[in-house]
Amino acid sequence: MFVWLHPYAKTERAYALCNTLMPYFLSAAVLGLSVGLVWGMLFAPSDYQQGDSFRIIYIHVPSAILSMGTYVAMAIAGLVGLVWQWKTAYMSMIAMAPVGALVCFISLFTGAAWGKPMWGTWWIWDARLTSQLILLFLYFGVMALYYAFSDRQQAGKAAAIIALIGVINIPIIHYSVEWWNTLHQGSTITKIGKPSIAPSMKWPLLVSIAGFMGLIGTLTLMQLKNVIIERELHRPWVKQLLSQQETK
Amino acid sequence: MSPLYSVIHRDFTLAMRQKADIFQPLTFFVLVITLFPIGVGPAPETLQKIGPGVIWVAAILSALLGMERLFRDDFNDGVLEQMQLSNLSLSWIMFAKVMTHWLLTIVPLILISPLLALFLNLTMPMYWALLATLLLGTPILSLLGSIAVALTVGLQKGGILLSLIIIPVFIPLLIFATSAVDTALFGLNYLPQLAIIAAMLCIAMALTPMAMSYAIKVSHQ
Amino acid sequence: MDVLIAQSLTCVKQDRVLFSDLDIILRAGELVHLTGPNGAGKTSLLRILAGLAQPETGLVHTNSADTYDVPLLYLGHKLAQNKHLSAIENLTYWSALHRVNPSVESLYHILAQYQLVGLEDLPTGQLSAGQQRRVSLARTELVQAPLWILDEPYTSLDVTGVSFIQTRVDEYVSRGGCVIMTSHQALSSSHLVRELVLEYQI
Amino acid sequence: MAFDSFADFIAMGGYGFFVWLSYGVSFLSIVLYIVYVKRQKRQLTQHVVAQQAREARIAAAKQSQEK
Repeated sequence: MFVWLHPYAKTERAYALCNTLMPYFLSAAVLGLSVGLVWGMLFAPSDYQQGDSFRIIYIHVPSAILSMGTYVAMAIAGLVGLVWQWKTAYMSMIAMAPVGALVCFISLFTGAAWGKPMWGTWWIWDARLTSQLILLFLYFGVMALYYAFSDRQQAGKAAAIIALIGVINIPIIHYSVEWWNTLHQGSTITKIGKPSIAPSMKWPLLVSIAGFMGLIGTLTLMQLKNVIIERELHRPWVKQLLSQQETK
Repeated sequence: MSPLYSVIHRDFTLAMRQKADIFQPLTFFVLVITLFPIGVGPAPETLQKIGPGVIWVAAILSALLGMERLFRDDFNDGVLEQMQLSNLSLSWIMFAKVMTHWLLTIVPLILISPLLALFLNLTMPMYWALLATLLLGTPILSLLGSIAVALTVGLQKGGILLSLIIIPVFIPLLIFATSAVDTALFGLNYLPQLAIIAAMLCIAMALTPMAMSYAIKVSHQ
Repeated sequence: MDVLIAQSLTCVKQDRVLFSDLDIILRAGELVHLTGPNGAGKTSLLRILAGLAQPETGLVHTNSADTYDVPLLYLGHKLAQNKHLSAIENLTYWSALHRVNPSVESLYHILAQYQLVGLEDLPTGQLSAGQQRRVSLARTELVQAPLWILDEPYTSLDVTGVSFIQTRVDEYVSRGGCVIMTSHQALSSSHLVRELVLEYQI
Repeated sequence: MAFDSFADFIAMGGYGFFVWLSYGVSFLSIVLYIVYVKRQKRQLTQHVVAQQAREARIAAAKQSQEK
């Protein structure tokens, strides 16, 4: 089934594929984010309860959703690496980790900045923020373990195992934190962006989610290119490529 | 002698010869818990409120502290290599080792918990709930933690890394365990929480031995 | 009879290719001496043959006939004994892992052959390096295996120790066993020694 | 258009600070990340170039020795 993917298990082909895919992701990112954010900032009506502060939703929600999505994608890459023993799968896994952590940080920061006017305090142990914080720690764990090994093959396998344990835990963490939150605080705190959202607000949100996907793809590809180069530094094609770029 | 029995027997013998490995996590556990009344003040209501959480956090930390050495000696002197080559399944050996380790280092923590319940002013129903969560929950700590131990065993700076990669995974357990004890304070039914912890234990028992043996193979690469 | 067949093995460590496309066939009654400079990948190769490490590419197939306890016996750099346990305890435990149950008397007898009389029940941490090595090598008496993989078995052994182990290896090879070993000294065996040289590759 | 004037747009109905802070920090962190990746790439390139220069020097030294 995956036979057509096999050539990309070779790093040189994978690098070329990165270059091929880059423009698509980049244009998706630029288009999606500019349309989505301008639409959301300028044209969407303001919320009757939260006023214009709700406009943070156009970064907070995409980054929150996609930081989880990126973790799942990372774990899938790790699984592919473990099952089919592909070097490039581990490489894409570890290329996704810092991007996912970045997006996770963005969602945490925007969550806090949204929380200040809404709840009067920067940080509150709200269910979504808490599980987002734990997710950030999970990302740190994967990266810390990967870079603790000096042998990259070993590092990839070890980090993949931890990523898989993390991905099994994400739903458990998510629901347990939600439950813990209701247990300790009741329903006094309105969850952000939870009730059904008006279409005039929803469409720009969907567009900016697509834009964020493009952005994450672009950043991952950029990072992946570096990871490939770092791993294959001793190969002739890398040397040739880099010295060509230097003379340019 | 049955092979698995010999694995358990050997670890018992070794533990009896190095008693510090048993007593250090235990002392650490009691010490950390002693810090809290001093840190937050001795008011009985406050202590009762934070008690379950404190005991569980201390249990997680001291379990991790004790676990760090779980495979280290066997890795360094090459016994793990021979385990890998033996005609016994590595998963079973690992499982036996982890459970022995649980008996030797965690069960003493559970045995000393009445004293801590007294320190932190827990009521009787709370104590029973605490005991039940510790009995069901600490094997999960051991099983999941040992995957991380197996992964970091070959690394020089394994200690803190171990905590970094595995503590986030323990959070659901902490939530359910402490909430069971809190529920017991009000005399309510805490069986649902226990059932969830038991379910997590079942899943951990089913999946972790396989993951552990794979992790050991990765470390040995 | 082929004891072990390895096909097109490639090993990469720290992004350095140690060896590539290596084919090895080990036959019964053969003594193979693996040589090469430091860092050529001798230990890595032995670990791959033993099944402890995965090669980057290639396959290792061991022929495990039912008449043997284990398909191979691997004794590495690490002695695989706990220094808090005695020689007897270490060997009993190791045998149990391999599903053989030698009696304690037979263990005493074997250890006596390895010149360890009076040291059987001391923690091995109190033994000298050479004595510890002998305890480790005494495992060869405990299980029936068609192949021995010995990584520097002569390390820290004295002259009598080396010649004793060499006779043991010779006997085993005459009985139809196969040995692949590394050693920095030349092997003075009564058998034909097949030299396998690993080059240092940059 | 949800805003009447540009000043209104900046003020965001009184929440301007928080909204623009969120957008600013998000944008900044993405830009910093891109800068970081680019720098990483440049360091790798320099590493390779230095390595090649070293190899060239060794080759040159060998040649002059042979002469």
